Amino acid sequence: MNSFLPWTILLAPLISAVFITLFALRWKAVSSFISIAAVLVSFACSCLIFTQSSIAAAEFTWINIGGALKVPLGFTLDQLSKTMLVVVSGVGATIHIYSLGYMRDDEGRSRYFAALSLFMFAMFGIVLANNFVMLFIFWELVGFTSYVLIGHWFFRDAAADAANKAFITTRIGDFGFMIGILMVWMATGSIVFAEITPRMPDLVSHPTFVTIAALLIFCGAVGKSAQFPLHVWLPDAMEGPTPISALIHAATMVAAGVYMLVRVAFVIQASQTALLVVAWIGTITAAMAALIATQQNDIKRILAYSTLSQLGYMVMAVGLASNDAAMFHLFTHAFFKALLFLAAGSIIVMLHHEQNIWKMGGLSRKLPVTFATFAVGALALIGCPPFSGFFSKDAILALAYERNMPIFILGLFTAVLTAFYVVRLLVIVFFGDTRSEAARQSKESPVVMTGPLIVLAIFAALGGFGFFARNFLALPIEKETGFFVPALAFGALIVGSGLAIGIYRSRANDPIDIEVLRHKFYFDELYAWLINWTQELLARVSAFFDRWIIDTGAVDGSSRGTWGIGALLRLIQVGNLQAYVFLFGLGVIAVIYFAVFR
Amino acid sequence: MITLGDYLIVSGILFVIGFAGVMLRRNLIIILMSLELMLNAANLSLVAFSRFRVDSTGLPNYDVQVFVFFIITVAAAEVAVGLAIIVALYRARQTTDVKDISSLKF
Amino acid sequence: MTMITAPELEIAVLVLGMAILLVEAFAAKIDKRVLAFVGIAGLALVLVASFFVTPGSSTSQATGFWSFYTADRLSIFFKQFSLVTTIFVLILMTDYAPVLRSSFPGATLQAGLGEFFALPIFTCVGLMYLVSAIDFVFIFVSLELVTISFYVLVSFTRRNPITLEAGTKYLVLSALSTAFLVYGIAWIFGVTGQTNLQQIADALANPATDRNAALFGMVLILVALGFKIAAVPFQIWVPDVYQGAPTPVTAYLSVGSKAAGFVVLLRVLEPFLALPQTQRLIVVIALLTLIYGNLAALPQANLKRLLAYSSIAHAGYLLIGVACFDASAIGFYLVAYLLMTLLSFAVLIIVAQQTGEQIDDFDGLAKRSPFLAFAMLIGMISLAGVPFTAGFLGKFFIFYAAILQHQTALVVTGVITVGCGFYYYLKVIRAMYWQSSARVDKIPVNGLSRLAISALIIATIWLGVYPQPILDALKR
Amino acid sequence: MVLFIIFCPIMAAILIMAGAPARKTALAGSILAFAAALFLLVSFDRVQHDFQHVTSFTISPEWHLSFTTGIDGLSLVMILLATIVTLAAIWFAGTIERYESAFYACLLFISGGAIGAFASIDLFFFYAFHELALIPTFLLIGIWGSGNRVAAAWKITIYLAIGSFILLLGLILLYQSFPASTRSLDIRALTAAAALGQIGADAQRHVYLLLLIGFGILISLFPFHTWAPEAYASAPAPAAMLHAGVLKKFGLYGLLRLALPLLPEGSRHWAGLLVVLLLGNIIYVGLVTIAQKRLDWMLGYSSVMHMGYIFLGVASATILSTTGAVVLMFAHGLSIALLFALAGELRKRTDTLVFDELGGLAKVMPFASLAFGFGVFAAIGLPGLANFAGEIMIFFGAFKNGWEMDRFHIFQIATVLALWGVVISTVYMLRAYRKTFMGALSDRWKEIVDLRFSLRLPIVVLIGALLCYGFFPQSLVQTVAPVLRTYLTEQHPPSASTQRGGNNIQQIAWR
Repeated sequence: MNSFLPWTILLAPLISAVFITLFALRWKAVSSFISIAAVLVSFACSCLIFTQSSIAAAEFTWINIGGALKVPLGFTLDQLSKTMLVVVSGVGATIHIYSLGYMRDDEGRSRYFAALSLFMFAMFGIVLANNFVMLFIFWELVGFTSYVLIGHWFFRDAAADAANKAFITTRIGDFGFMIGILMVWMATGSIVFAEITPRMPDLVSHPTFVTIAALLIFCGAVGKSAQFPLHVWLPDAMEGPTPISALIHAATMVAAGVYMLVRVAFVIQASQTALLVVAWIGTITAAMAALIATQQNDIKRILAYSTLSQLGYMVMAVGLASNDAAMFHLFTHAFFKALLFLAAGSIIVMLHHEQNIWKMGGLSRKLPVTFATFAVGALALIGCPPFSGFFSKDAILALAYERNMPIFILGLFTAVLTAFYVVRLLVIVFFGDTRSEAARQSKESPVVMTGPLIVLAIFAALGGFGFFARNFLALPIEKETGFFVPALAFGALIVGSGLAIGIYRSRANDPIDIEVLRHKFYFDELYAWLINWTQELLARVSAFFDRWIIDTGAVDGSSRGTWGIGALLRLIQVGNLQAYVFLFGLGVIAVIYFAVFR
Repeated sequence: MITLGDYLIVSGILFVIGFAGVMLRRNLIIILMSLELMLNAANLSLVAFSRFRVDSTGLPNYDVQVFVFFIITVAAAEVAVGLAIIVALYRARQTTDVKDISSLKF
Repeated sequence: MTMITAPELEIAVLVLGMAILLVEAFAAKIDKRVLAFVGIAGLALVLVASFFVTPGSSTSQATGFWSFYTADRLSIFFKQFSLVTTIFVLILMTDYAPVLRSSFPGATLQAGLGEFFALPIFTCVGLMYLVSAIDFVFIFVSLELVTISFYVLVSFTRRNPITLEAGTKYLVLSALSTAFLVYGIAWIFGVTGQTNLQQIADALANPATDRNAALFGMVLILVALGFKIAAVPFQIWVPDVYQGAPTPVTAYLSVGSKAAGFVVLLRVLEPFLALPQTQRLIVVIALLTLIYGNLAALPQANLKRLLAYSSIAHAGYLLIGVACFDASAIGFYLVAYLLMTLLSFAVLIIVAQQTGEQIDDFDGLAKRSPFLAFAMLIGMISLAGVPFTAGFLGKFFIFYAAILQHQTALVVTGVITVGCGFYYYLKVIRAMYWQSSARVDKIPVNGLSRLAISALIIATIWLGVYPQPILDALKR
Repeated sequence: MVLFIIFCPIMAAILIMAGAPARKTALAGSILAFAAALFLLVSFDRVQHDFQHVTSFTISPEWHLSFTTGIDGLSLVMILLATIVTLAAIWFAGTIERYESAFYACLLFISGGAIGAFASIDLFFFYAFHELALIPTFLLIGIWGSGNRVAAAWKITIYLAIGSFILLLGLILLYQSFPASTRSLDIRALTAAAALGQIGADAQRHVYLLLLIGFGILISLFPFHTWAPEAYASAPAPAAMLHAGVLKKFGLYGLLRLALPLLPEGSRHWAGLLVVLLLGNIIYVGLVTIAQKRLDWMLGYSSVMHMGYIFLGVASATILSTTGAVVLMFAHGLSIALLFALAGELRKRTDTLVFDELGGLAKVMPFASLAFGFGVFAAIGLPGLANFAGEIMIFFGAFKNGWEMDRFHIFQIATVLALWGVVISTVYMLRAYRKTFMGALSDRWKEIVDLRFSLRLPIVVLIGALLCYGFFPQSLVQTVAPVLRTYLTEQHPPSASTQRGGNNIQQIAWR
């Protein structure tokens, strides 16, 4: 039965965005309420769909050239997408409401909410897409809204640069993604997931082809989910408003890469090599980001690197061919990371946009609700039982233990680091002395901000339990590893947190200074150098070539040359009659010679 | 016996002398005379050709000999106009030397 | 209605010229411009009459007068062409009359004006005879009729040293070319024993004929005709004479004399087409003419001189047509050339009286006289070859013929030189529209000129869109 | 109706020259033309792939020359583009201080010429109408231009004049390469004759090369592109809008209209060369664009670069890629017009377009920055804007051309590089946007005001069209694809009919 619900979910935010852009840019309050109403409608519809077992929706033909290509805008409505819808719209709704408080005094509130609505539209599109091109369309739109929102405070140079960096970096990933799509399309003749799946077995005779195609598709996820080596944009993206960091750069959009990988797992899993590469990329990202996080001082950046690290876990899970584990972690991560960011946002606003953790301290007394919710999120993040993160991370580690020992060891190491930097953050921000005037004068946030925090905290705490999560996801099957892996994980947690507490208790500055981590492994510098010496150099050489060789040299040169010859030729016209007669005679002789004697 | 070739050679030499006069002499009157010489060289060839090309009736082609009279007439007209121009030039510039009339150039 | 025969047209024009000359001589009191109007009206009458002439077919068996004179379609067409040209030149001359007066200081107000209006009519007769001439004798005589009247016209403003210089140069060089013409005729007669073109062709078909000697004669004739049409390497007189001559005479030289030259060239070359050297020679001359005319025009700053170089350039395009021996392409091109050249000269005459002949003198013309600026714009873009003007179609037909004959070198050079053409013609447009000038007073245009210029504009565009009437008239 | 659209702008121009109030007449003319185009769009019969609304006036029977106009799907789309951009450009022009009437007349002549070229079925008028724009462009840049206007005006005029004469040679050669009995200037007759294989392979190669160079110069195909950025940088905004948005599409339209059905062998033969050149457009010019330091030059180069994608669509000659090419032509016309319009307004306000001097303008010009953002993201192929639909069809079509498992051929490599070009265009477009509209606002620009309301309307029209066809490209596809399909299938009438059957889809797709 065709239902209007999927279309409603998709279009409600779009309508809101269009309406705000066209009519309500001046009325900030109106636009924020329209936007919130739209997301609530979508949330309600998502919940409705979630309860219905079989549902379908009408298809819209976007492009159809008979026989050559048909691109429908149609929906995949399985358990996976339904869950994702609920998570996205749920987290989205809380963040919309939170934004009401956070963006209270912002000039560009209407623009913010329009972009937020547009983001919801695009994100729903990704979740619902039933084919590669539609996925790509919304994939790009999500990137666009991310660009707009990161650059919300466009007049700050850092924000503007970060927005560009984010968009361009993900575009590089999309470059591969598109080639991958094209290859899969050529090989199977279709772009619709449901039609490709049965044709994949035909491709076993082309293992290299499948590997390349799978890895190229994975490139898209590398860009969007900020995996190594395209991870550099995500920390910078923290220049955007904090709710955006929570929604887009923690809970939903960056997770879209993982969602996409799960969605197209039939391609990835067709190649063992590809899987291995994916797993290792995830692992490297997880470990590297965790290492960097230990030496950061900006509260949002620490959280951003933790996001990277957790995304690494998810990608690792995909690479280990367990979609369930990846989705489970995505699910729990969405809640606790949104929570962490929102709590951090609460702190930042109350401290008048102070983000340096060394200027905070002792905030557990000033901001009790924020502290409590932040702590819940942090515990979930480090995988402390019984918070949600424990279950999902344990599932991934157990998987790794079973399938790939080096990855497991690195995963465990990352877990230690995670515990270390999160506890470091907690200790520095919430305990000890208050280290700045702003921190001393701060007070608790309004209820419009703490409300969403509490809601999310509940989910972050409970999200991992089977009785809750099973309603949403096919949970990964518990392995026979028994208590060994959880025990190790718990051990890692203890070691990490113990170290952090030991080192950072009542410190006013960082006792550890590891240059390479503080500089994020010099990735930005490396890329800047690379870009400068490849693209920029090429660009400058080409521009020089174009301006001086082709344009001035060839084009102007030939015109000037012609002019010059003309100027010489007219000198023949010397004005003396007898010279003319002489030339006339020469001409006669030449003509006679040419006509008669040759 | 004087052959056609001899006439043609003389005519050619006259033509070249005329051309050389036009090219080398500075005085416009003499240039005009040299031009007449060239025309008359051509006339000589015409008459010679006419005289030596005898058709079936044994008579030369008199058409061309009449043509020579045309040429002479036209040449006279040319000289008349030419002299008038030279006189006008002399009045205006007090010169008949070609090297003085080269203000139009390039 | 009685039929009019072709020779009656020339006789009528001749009588007209005589009458005007007589009136001029004996009626000293009248406004001499009336003579021009009478001339224009008379020529217009003859023009109308010419449409009632039935073209006869030229046959080799023709005897008597008809062995000199043909009244085929081509000749009728070019008689009309000559008449139209002369009418417009007379109109230009009435505009030029004030300049003429100023160059006769101390003389009476109207000194010389009568002859100035009468001479073109005699030239016209010469042109009309020339296009009909199919015998070297007749060609020579009518050519000289044209040339000698041009001697007078070119140096007409005889107090002006520049004009005299032009006149002298034209006199000497033209006489020189005449000498070559006669010498060439002599040789051809010597080889073939004929002066009639058709009979020459028959004689050349005879293998006993000495080809090289005939070719030698042909080349000498080509020199003389090349002089008339301004083909390189015999173009040398053109810039100086065009610049120095009174402007209407320049226009006449550049249109009438050149058109007649091309008709004769076509007729003269026809017997020699069987010789492969002929086409090769024409191709080379065409190439040189194209390159020289267009390139040397690039740095010009004097508009009149620029038009002289442009005249050489157009001779190049026409020579492409000659190399492909496409008479109707040449015919159309000449018509287009007539329209656009006369248009340009008409504007030049009016503007030059106010400011000067330099391109700079056209600065800001669009402000001072939008009408003249627009007319010049049309003239220039037509000369450059922009579609929807006659000039473009002319080039189109020429290039069409060249491509059909696989004349790659001509085509390539043609395209490059068209690019050059755009540069120097647009220089004039640039001056008129881009630049601004200190002078802002309006430039007056009298009614007759306005009418003539409008007619030329309309005809230029009309033929650019609908060329069929000319194509029909040129069909043999 | 078609005649009405062609002569609306031209008559308006003539009226203006005759002394009618310039702006009002121009607006009336362009609105009428736009309305008529919309009417044609609505009344167009999408099932029939032949020309519709044909009117014909014979001019020369012996040359088979007649003034014949009509529209099929392809020309309809182009006419729609032309009328939209004309309307926007005229509307945007506003008050002109010097020679106002001449300014509007020039714009209208360009527009009328472009529409005429798109609507002409006769080869001669197809060519001639396009040239109508040459002199107006010269005047527009020369009189009302800015920057290095003198050099720019000369370069564009001479370059395009030479290009169009090369094109003319190509067209003449094309005409002559048919046997004398079927020679005609009527494109329909030529197409029918070509479908019977009346034009030899050798002739096709020669003609195609000439057409490629001739059209290539008009489209600014690498390496004949250097006139474009300079001219667009100097031209007044409405002229740049019309020229880059509409006129440049003429060459591509010509390739689709002529090369595709008439010269399949020629296009196969030169495909390799064309691919190399178009990659020059995409990659090389893309890199050059990155290095630009001024907004107007950047836009000029970007428009050159984007031609590469359309060329890719034309070169690979699949139904998918050619349809994509048409869609992209349409979309690019709108988006580049939008960008040039805004850049022109910016120049009016700041008197400079050097990136280093600008910055933060979104603060004072929110509407302009939003609109410019639309243009920027359209240019880099953001879904939802029409450019993306075109690009994706081109990529799919080109990638399919000559596909073999396990091996990349020239078109696959070209597609991959073209996709990298998307990254390049992202880099320069976003950088330009960043430097112009984002960042800190300098004190110099504090007083700048945003676009006034009347100027916002044409912008909204352009963005609206981009969005409309971005979301619903199928309506364009439906209009265009049938025509292109006949062009692409007519080449092998015998083989297509014998192999028709289960493999039908593959058959069409693989050509």
